This record gives sequence, structure tokens and C-alpha cells, in this order.
Amino acid sequence: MHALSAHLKRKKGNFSLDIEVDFFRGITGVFGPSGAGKTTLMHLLVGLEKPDEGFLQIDDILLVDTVKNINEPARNRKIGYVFQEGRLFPHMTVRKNLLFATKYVPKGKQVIEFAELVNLLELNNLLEKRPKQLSGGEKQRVAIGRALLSSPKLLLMDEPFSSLDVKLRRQIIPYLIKINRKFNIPMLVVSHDLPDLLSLTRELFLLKNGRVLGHGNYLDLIEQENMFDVMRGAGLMNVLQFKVDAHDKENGLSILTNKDASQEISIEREMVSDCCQIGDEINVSLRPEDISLTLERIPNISIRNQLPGTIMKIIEKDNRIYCLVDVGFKLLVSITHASLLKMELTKGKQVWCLFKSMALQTNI
Amino acid sequence: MHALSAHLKRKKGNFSLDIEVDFFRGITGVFGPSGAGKTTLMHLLVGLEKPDEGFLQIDDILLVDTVKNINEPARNRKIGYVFQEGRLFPHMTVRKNLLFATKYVPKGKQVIEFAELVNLLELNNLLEKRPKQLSGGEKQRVAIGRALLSSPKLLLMDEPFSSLDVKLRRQIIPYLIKINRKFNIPMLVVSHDLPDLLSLTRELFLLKNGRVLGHGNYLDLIEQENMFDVMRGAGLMNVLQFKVDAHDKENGLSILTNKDASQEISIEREMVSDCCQIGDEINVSLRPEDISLTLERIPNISIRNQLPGTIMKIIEKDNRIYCLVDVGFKLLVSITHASLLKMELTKGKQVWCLFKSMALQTNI
Amino acid sequence: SSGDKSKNSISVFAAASVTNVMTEIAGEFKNETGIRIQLNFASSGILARQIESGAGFDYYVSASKEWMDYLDSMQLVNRNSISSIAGNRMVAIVPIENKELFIDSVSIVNFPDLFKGRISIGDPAHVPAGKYAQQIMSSNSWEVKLAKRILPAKNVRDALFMVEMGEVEMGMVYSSDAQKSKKVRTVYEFAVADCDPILYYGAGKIKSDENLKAFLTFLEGDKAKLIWKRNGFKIN
Amino acid sequence: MENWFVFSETEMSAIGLSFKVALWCAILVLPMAILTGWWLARKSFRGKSLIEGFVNLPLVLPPVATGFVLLLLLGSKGLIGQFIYEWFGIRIAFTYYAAVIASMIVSFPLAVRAIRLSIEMVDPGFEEAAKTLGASTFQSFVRVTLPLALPGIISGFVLSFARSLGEFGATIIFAGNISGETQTIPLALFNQIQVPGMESSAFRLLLVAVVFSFLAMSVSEYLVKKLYKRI
Amino acid sequence: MENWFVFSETEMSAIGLSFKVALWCAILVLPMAILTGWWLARKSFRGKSLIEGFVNLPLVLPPVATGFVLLLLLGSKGLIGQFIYEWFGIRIAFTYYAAVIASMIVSFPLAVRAIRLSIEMVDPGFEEAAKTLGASTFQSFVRVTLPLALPGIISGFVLSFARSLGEFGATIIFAGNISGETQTIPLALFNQIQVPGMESSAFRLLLVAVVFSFLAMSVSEYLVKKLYKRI
Ligand SMILES: Nc1ncnc2c1ncn2[C@@H]1O[C@H](COP(=O)(O)OP(=O)(O)OP(=O)(O)O)[C@@H](O)[C@H]1O
Ligand SMILES: Nc1ncnc2c1ncn2[C@@H]1O[C@H](COP(=O)(O)OP(=O)(O)OP(=O)(O)O)[C@@H](O)[C@H]1O
Ligand code: MOO
Ligand SMILES: [Mg+2]
Ligand SMILES: [Mg+2]
Repeated sequence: MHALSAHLKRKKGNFSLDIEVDFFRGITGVFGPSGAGKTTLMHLLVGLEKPDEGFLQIDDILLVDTVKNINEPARNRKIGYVFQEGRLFPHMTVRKNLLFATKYVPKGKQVIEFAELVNLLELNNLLEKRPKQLSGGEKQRVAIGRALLSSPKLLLMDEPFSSLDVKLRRQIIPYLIKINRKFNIPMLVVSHDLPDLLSLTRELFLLKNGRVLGHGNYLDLIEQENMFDVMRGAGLMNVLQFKVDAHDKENGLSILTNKDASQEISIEREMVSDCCQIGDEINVSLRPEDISLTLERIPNISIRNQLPGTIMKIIEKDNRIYCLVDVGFKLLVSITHASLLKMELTKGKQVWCLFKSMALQTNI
Repeated sequence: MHALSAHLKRKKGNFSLDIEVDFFRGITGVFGPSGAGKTTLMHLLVGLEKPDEGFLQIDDILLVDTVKNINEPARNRKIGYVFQEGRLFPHMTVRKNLLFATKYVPKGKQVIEFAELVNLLELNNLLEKRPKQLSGGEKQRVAIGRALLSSPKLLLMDEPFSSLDVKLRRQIIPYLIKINRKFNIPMLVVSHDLPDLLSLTRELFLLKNGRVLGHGNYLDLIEQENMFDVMRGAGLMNVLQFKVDAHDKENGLSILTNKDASQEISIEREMVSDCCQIGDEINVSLRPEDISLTLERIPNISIRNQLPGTIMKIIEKDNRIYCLVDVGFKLLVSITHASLLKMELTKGKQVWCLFKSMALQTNI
Repeated sequence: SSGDKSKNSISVFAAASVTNVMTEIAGEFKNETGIRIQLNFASSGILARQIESGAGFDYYVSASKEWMDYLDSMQLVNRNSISSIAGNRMVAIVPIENKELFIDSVSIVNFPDLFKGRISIGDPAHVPAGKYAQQIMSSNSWEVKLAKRILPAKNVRDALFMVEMGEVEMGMVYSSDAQKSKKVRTVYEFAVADCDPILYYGAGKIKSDENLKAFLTFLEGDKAKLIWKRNGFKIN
Repeated sequence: MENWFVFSETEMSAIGLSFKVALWCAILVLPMAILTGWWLARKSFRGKSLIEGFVNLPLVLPPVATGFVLLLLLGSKGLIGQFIYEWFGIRIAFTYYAAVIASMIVSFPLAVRAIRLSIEMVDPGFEEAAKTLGASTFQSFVRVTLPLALPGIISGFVLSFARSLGEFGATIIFAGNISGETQTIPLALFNQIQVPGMESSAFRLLLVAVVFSFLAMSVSEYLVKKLYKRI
Repeated sequence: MENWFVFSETEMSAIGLSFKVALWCAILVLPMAILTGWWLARKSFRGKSLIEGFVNLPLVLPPVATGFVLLLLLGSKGLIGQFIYEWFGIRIAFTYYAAVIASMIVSFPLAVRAIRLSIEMVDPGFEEAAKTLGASTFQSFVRVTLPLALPGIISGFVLSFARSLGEFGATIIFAGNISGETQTIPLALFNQIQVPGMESSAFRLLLVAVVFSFLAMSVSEYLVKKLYKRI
């Protein structure tokens, strides 16, 4: 079932947006350069702007249709929205800001618990403060919390992590994934930070100049030249799905196995601590720069993961080479032109992909 | 000469700041978790808040002294400030916002040219727009530009890159470094993104709970346990200074040499394109996760940089191991506990540090 | 309104210039009969228009014949009850600081030359006292000389106030008012013949009742007349 | 009037009445002014400046004229008043209620303007945020815009109160100058001024009005400060 | 008065005078009101509510009382007026200038309140930003706060203008009711109301006042809209 499908047109000054979308129930990352129209799209979805033309349907309910003259007001759309600029109510304490929406949630329909949320977002000491007394990052956390407590059917977040330090980011991202899974709330997350996005989801929606550049699985997207270009600057990333197979406590490692491949891959345990138990499915991300290619297996090296595979595609961009290697699943590897020449790499060649377990990032 | 020295105390609710600082003329990165007091410190320096106690001296001019009852108003301090929340004037076009301060700069003292700045920040198409019509990232760029055009003696920036995509970040960071060098304007840059900060500078100022945790060169700081902890979560980074020795156009590489070591290191050329000519000094950053250790040189691998060195220190944190290796300069390498055991690494052992030229990031 | 609300009271609408008299009369009347008088003071014109708009009243005291006739023409007052209840005289006054000027029946002929500056009178357009003042001027042929020097006030009281304040050198007001003020000095009392008779008119409402009759009786009595006299009015 | 500080019965009743009229006027004007202010601030429609002009009429008209218009409308022979009298047997003119109504009409444009201004200056972004959280237009207005516009609301209240204290022209025409019922401070003052030699009494009444004014300002200043500090 | 739409000379002069007085009043009040409004909005000091009360005095006092106070101060024997008269030989009371002054005094608190309110609602963060860019307190006020408070400034201007159009009490006392010199529309209206049979003339003048009011509102509405759209 489509969580959301829409075709929206909107002109603002010399900027025009014309977008057709279908979002599924998971988390979709909305990505695009500054001024691409990401915030405008969010405003159209949430009902703060009206499209000049088009329709919007969420959970098969028609919310907007310019032909039929339907335009459901924002408050009935049940879409949680974290504004890029926060917009906390300045006259209310943090507690009241957080609880603002709970009045409008029918009894028993409140999906997220206040206490749990406050703990997770580390807001305990801030509850009686007013927005003016908060730091930038504190404000952002409150804004995320406020949207979550409105028990939305769909959650939109515009750059929700921009003022959060890495520690908090790492803490909130798995939580969002959990909320998405547990309550089946689809999410759209706007970010200019591709690695952040990819640690949330592999489903990407690419925008540029008000047009859809691409939409779909990250790995499928990067195979297309024009999208590859857009994403490259933002930091490409391999995102892989694994199952936790065993914990090697002595060495501090978790043994993960990939669903598709039968390869055993060791992954550092520290990152996964509480969240993953044996049998859990987890997402792991890995930068193309962190993978090395060799022609044979290398002993005596601190690189513990060494996977044999076949080069499927060689993409040449400026002086940088990207190899798509099939090691049971697809891996994007970036190497220099010099290495390409020296190792005489060609499509179809057998290679080993080496990466440190350290380089793997888990996002649940 | 100290660009800035201060001892400032300030209490706000249950938060208290007590900081003693001496900043030199370069760029200093201000780093600390959300709510550490970074914005508060900036406000005290720029004159938007008054310290309860203390003094502030810039370029040997006493601006604040609570004992002598001196408190120079903000406008006389000639400190450019990029607010965390932008604070663009809503009733003025982008052009007028940018030019706001130029009236207060004496003729001939304008150090940065309007046209050049507009080009660099990609503001050409936005000049006649009003802040309300800008996207988040566009606003941030205008705020940076506005502060720069006030020809400040000191520039403070609070999270200036938080809404900028990577492409723009990469573009602005070298420009800031250039401005710092060319006009000798000291800068304090607040960020929760350690890699971003490190690509600007190696001089760090660490804040936590309103207290100074550390101040100095990044590599010196990470040798101290408590600071290592703070920074680890944010992404550790090696930052190295090199001289451009030659360009290998065929392979798309630049050959760089380190000042201290006599090692030849190849670095990808693409990144350095216009900005670096033979003989230029450049900063290069490298993540500890991107370096592998072996016991011998490895042929036939896409890793082109292989440097022999000695393990100087082994830092164990949770299940992660950090080795400080002297390869002529110091390199921080992170490996798993399993590798440590398998390769029997100890302090003093001879190892090879391997890293892909791809993994090197240049920041001018 | 008030008239029919509480049985034992009557409502009297009275021109502002008789404020003192009517207040004292109301007090005495209450002592004597136990009937309370609700007083409504404003300019005669405003009171007439209020009555015209349906205001409930029992007795109306007007400073001008015109407004009484106006109400009578609309049959809002009992024609038989219309009577002049008191008279007044016009006087010339100067600020108390002016100790030099004395006017007698001879020098009054050159009245306009006896003082410099302006003369305040009620606005002849609508203030009765102003109209009388103008009549006195024209019957003595001072009009031309004084035309540019007149400062019309919105009522007699204000005309007096201007003299008190020294804003004008001369004023023409009722003798009843002049007598009360400690800041002015009366320099001349104009002849009765110089203007229309200066009279206050009173009339009851159309439907008379016991209370109103009692009040009418009291008005004609000696006590009421004494009060008028004490306040500087003339009773014939 | 031997003792300067002992008020006569008439004076006392005028003071009490003035206070009561002013308070009621401010209390009754407030909700209407908030509604109108919000409407003018947030909606844009054809003929808006017509409505604006209409609301501001009592400001432009001399109060005496306003009083006459009220009398023509609400007097017991007036356009509307005659029906009220016929159907309910209620006379409005020349009563305490008339004094309150006259004050209300005259204060209304002042209150609307203050409130409208402050609502206009509240960032509509907050209302938008409230709506995405499920609040209706009315709820987001009450929970978000209104508290943020509080200085203007208080200002509107104080303006109505103060203007009512000083109201003379419309009241004397529409409510009459009836001691104990409609004779507020300004009307009592008028009576005293009519009689030479009553200056001291007039001054005392003036003083009371002034003290009232200062009190109202102090209280509102204090309220705004206290409520504002929290924002 | 055969033709309903031909104004008599007196009426014409009253209309022209009213407009002139109101315009001058608004123009002269504005800068003072801006200064006072800014002072009250941005500074906090001891006795602020005393100043507030003082500024608002003309609002609370019946205009007639205000007129008397003006006369006591600026009359040619007044506290201040006597010196003006002695030194410059100028009499203020009962002149065109007195009409303007009376209007100004009465409008002042209204203008101050509107302007102060809008200045209070401008985020001081913008002024701070201007200061870090080198602007003085005055410069940042003029270049940043003032334009952002524009709706309030326009409101203040319109309020002064409108209030002046309706001003009666203070004017008739302090400026007198001198046809062609100080007889504005409300004063002319008052005269006509006092005379039986002048209703039609009174109505026509009322109509002119109403038209003025609507015009003022339309123009200010238009200005605010146009200037606001750009923010
Ligand atoms: N009211 C407006 N009038 C004219 N142009 C506008 C208006 N609002 C936005 N724009 C333009 O529309 C474009 C898209 O804006 P939008 O805020 O959707 O960008 P964004 O993708 O969210 O960018 P960012 O990542 O920088 O926040 C921008 O170039 C902006 O300048
Ligand atoms: N007016 C105030 N009253 C009470 N506490 C305040 C006030 N202003 C700030 N604080 C607190 O002071 C602390 C430091 O705030 P500051 O804005 O300096 O943090 P920061 O380091 O800039 O954080 P961030 O990275 O999230 O912007 C925060 O915990 C904040 O809650
Ligand atoms: O008694 Mo009058 O009608 O005010 O002159
Ligand atoms: Mg945006
Ligand atoms: Mg901050």
C-alpha cells in the first residue's frame, strides 16, 4: 500500500516545483542541494502551502485535489512536522510544548509515551525551561519530541539533526527507526547529510531544482550517472543488511551474516551494544573509500573483512574510479586511477574487497 | 600576540560558565556537546551578554572588565558574528542585508569585496530576494556573507555550516581559511561536527558543562584521556600538513611531501584542483578508521600509501583500540581488539600504515 | 427612565447654568416632601433633544424660550405649565486684577474703547447669554467696533472662565454667575431694556401626577424663591 | 468643603460609578475587540478597509455626535431602541447601561487597534506549527497567538478602561447627567465647572481621575512585564 | 440650505481647517511618539509607570479638563504661557496653533501606545545583530526596529489623525470656537446641534467626518499591506 502518493505543482517567484511521488511505509530520505525545494515539498504535504495544481493522498485518503477543490486543512492531516527553524512556542515551557498536541490525540491513541521520549531525547532537565533559555541543539530535540507526541500518521522532518552533536544523532536515529517499525509510522526525513540519511534508510528521494531526480533504493540510484553525480559530493555510502549471528565477546566483535550472501563478516560489537541481539536484523553502512581492492587474500593485516567478488561495473568520474563489485551483494568501492592501471582492473575481473570492521557503522 | 584573552563568568539559571581563554591569530574550533555553553561564550565575546565577573581583551585592548567597570558596547568591538539562528533582517533584500555593515566600515578599510563574496557563496540569484523567500541553506550563506562584509577584526561563527550541503561546505571552508590567512582575521568557529572543524583548523577549544576541557593542538589533546572521550564520539581525525611536490597528471595524483617526515605520500589530485600549485602548503585529513596496519609492505593492493612506522602508544577504549604510530609524523589508527591480538601489536613494534589516497581529504 | 422606576422621585432636566439653584431646591424639596429629585444637567439644547428622543422627564428648565417652544411645538411639554420661573441680568466683568476700570451710565456709551483686547461672551449662535450680549451690543451700536474682538464660548460659564483666566479683558455674563466668582469684578450692570427679557422657563411633562404637582407647588413657594435670590437670580 | 479630602456624597457616587462603568466597559469591549482585531489582522477580504473605517468611526466622530447617533439608534424612539422597548419593555438610554454602552462604543476602536496590531506582529509560523499539531484555527489562536499577543490585549483593556474614565461627550447625551446613576467623574466635573467657586471640588475629582489613570498604568505595566519575562 | 450638497462657507472652512489641523497634529505627534514609544518599549527604569501614567493622562481626563489644564499652562496668564507672551509677544490660546496643540496632546497617548506596542513586539535579536555589525543604538533603531515596527508607526499616525478629526472638548476650551480660525468640524457640529432646525447641516458635516475616516483607514490599510508584503 502506498503511504503517500501525490502530484504537486507550485510556483514561487522564479522557483517552480513539479513533483510526482509515491512513498511506501518505511523511512524515505529526501535529499537535494540547498534551494532544491525540499522545504517547499514538506509544506505542501503538511498543508501549510497550497499547490497550484495537483493532488495528495495519504493512506488512500484524498487530502488535496485542486480539480475537485479538496484541500484538507493542516490540522486534520495528522502529519507530524519538525520545522527546519524549530518554531517552538515561546510562551510555553518545554513540557507544555511537548504536550501541546496530546490534547488533540484521542484517548488511548497516544502511541509514544511522554516519559520514554523525554528520556531518550535527554530532556529531563529542560522540562521547565522556556525555548529562549535553550541552546540550539536543545531546541531541536524539543521540536522532534513535540512532533512525535502528536501521534502522527506520517512524520516529516526538515533537517532534524542539523544542530545535534554526533552522540545525540547516534542515539536518536535508531529510535526513529524503532518508532517507524513499531508503530508503522512512515517518515520523510530531509537532510543534506547523505551519511546521516543512509544510516536511517536506503530509500532515497532525490530533488534538484524543484524536480524529482530519482527515487528508490540507494544502490539502484547510484547506478544512474546523473544521480551518482548529485550524491557523490554528499558522501556516497554502502548500506548493507545483516543478521546478527553470534557475539565474540573476547574480541569485542559481533559476527554478522548477510541475507543474500553466505559470507561471514565480522563487525565491531561496541556500536551494537544493547540494541542488537542474536538473530536481529541490522543495517550497516560502509564508505566506498574505506574498501580496498586486492588481487588476493592478504594475511597479517589489521583488515579483518576480506570478501572475494567480481567487478560488475567501473564508473569513471574525473580522476576517481568507482567499482561496483559483487561479493554476494553489491559493494561500491572507490580507488584511484593509478591503482586501476597498476592492478589492471577490468569488468569481470576477480578481486578481493578488504575493509576494516572498524569502518562499519551500524544503525540498528 | 594573543588575539583574544579573557576570563569570563556567567550564571544563567542552573547553568554556569567559567572560562579562561587565550586565542591566537589563527582559526580556533570551538567544540562541545549540546548545551555546553558555546553560544553563551560567543554572546559574551561579542557583547550581547555581560559577564557577571571577568575581563575580555582583544588585540591588547581591554573591552570588558567587571572590576574596572568597563563594558564596550557590541558595535564598537568590531567582531563579526554569525548567529546560530541567522537573524537576517526580514525587511531587507539579501543585497541590503549583505551591505548593512558596509556603512560602518571606514572608506578603504573594506577588506572583502562584495562581488567576490557573492560569487563564492553562490548568492548571485538571490540578491533581490527577502529572507522569507530563502531556503534554510540560503539563509545561512547570507548570514555568513553579512558578517564577513562588516570587515571584522575577529570573526565568530556559531554552527555556520549546519544547513549547508557538503558541496557548499567544501567550497566555503577553504575560502574561510584563505580569508584568515590573507587578512589575518582570527576566527572562532563553533561546530558539533569535528571533521568539519578539523578541516578548518587543528586548534581546538573544548567546552563541556560551561568549563574548558582542553585547548590546543588536536593531536596533543587526543593524547589526554578525558578529551579523547569527548572527541571520539564526534569523529576523530588525523590532520596532516604537506607540501605539494609534483603533479602526476596521467594518474590524476598529486605527490605531496611532509615537512617533518621524508616520506613520499601520493594524494588524489581531483580534490586539490585549482587551489594548490607545486610548492603550496596544504592540510590533509585522514580518519583513523581509514588506516590499516600490517606487519609488512603489501604489493598488489589498491592502497597506494604505505608508510613504515613505530607504535608509540596503544589506547584501549571499550572494545576499540587506537594506536598512535610515528611514521615521521604522528598517525592515529583505529583497529579492533581482534586484530591487536592476532597481530600481536605492542608499543614499540614496527608496523606499516596503509591508507588509500582516496581517503585523504584536502582542505587547502 | 428614572421617573417611572422608583415611585417616589421625579426627574428634572435643567439647564447647566442653574446647577446650583436646582441642586439646593432638590435638597429642600426632599426634606419637605420626601420625594427625591433626579437632576439631569446639560445645555438647554441637549436636554431638549434628549426629551425629543424619548427621555423620561417630569420637569424641564430651559435657559431659552426657543428650546421651550421647540418642545412645545412637538407637544412634548404641557403647554399650560410653561412659565418663566426666574430672571437674570447681564453684567460686564473684568479680571479681578484690573482695579482701574470703572464704568458708569455715562462712560458706558464708549464701552468698546474702555478696554483693549477681546471680549468673551457665550456663542450667540446657540448660547442664550450670548444672544443677550449681542442684543446689548447692537442696541448700543457697538457691534462694528467689537465684531473682531469677540471670543465666543460654548456656554456662559466658559465666557466667565476666560475672564477669570485673563485671556480676555472683558466679558458679558449673567450677574448670577459673576456674583459667585471671586476672580472677576462686575463693572457694569446693563439696562433691562437693552435686550430681551432674560428669563428661565420651566414646563412639566404632558401627563401630570401627584409628585409633579407637589414640585410645581414647591417651585412657587417662598423657599424656592429664596434659593433663586440667594444665587443671584431675579424673582419678579 | 471645609476638609479638602472629604468627598461629598455626589462625588463619592461619581467616583464609584466611573470605576464601575470603566471596568465593565473594558471587560465587555475586550472579547469583541479580540475577535474583531483577529479578524482584521489575519483575514484579508474585499471591503476590509470599509469595515476598518466603520470600526474607527467613533474615534473620528466628536463624542457628542456619537452620543446623538446612539440616541437616534437606541433611544426609546430610536431605530432599534423602539423595538427593544416595545418587545422587552427595556429603556436603554439615560440608564447606567447607556453609560457603559457609550463608553464601549468610544473605546472600541482603540482596543481593536492595539489588539490587532499585536496579533499582526505575532509570527503566523507559530499558528502554523499549532495546526500541524492538530489544533483548529480557534484552538491555535487561543493557545498560541493570543498569549503571544498578550501585551496588546492588556493594552487594549487598559485603553478601554482609561478612555472610559475620560468619556464625557457621548455619555452626557446618551446616558444623561443623572447623579448616582449616570453621573461619572467627567460629568460631575462638568456640573462643578458650571458654577463659579467650585474649583476645589473639581480639582479633587480631577485628581481622582489622575490617580486612577496612574494605577491602571502601573498595574498593566506590571502585568506586561511579568508575563513578558516568561516569554 | 436648499441644495443638500452645497456647503456653506462656514462649513467649508470648518472642513478645510479640520483636515489641516488633523494632518499637522499627526505629523507633529509622530516623531515625539516614536521617541517616547521606543523609550518606554526598550528601556526599563524606576518610575517608568509614572511616566506611562503621565503620558496617558490626556486619555483619562475628559478632554474638557485637558483643555482647562492647557489653558492654565499655556494661556497668556498661564504658568508657561505668561513667559511666552512676555518674551515673544505670542498668544497661543484661541489661535489655530492652539487647535493643533490641543489635538496633539489628546492624540499623543494613542500614538505612543500603538508605536510602543509594535516596537515591543519586534524581536530585539535583530537590533542585537545590527549592533554586532557596527550600528549604534540609534542607527539600529532607525534601520532595523523602525521599519519592522512600521505597522505600528502607521497606526500611530492614523490614530492621531483620526482622533484629531473628532477632537472637541479640549479644542473648544483651549482654542475657542472661532469660525474660520479654530472652528473645526466637531465644533461647527456642536453649534448646529445647539440650534433647533439645523439638523441637515449637522448631518452633512457628520458625513464629511465619516468620509474622512474611511479615507484615512483605506490609505493606511493600503500602506500597511504594501509595506508588509515586502517583509
Ligand atoms: N516566497 C518565495 N518567493 C520566491 N522564491 C521562494 C520563496 N520561497 C522559497 N523560494 C525559493 O524556492 C527555492 C526552494 O526553497 P526551499 O525552502 O524549498 O529549499 P530547500 O530545498 O528546503 O533548501 P535548504 O536545504 O537550503 O533548506 C529556493 O531557491 C528559494 O529561494
Ligand atoms: N536564559 C537562560 N536561562 C537558563 N538557562 C539558560 C539560558 N540560556 C541558556 N541556558 C542554558 O545554558 C546552557 C548553555 O547554552 P548554550 O546556548 O550556550 O549552549 P550551546 O553550547 O550553544 O549548545 P548547542 O550546541 O545546543 O547550541 C544550556 O543548557 C541552556 O539550557
Ligand atoms: O444654561 Mo445654558 O443653555 O448652558 O446657557
Ligand atoms: Mg529547507
Ligand atoms: Mg548554541
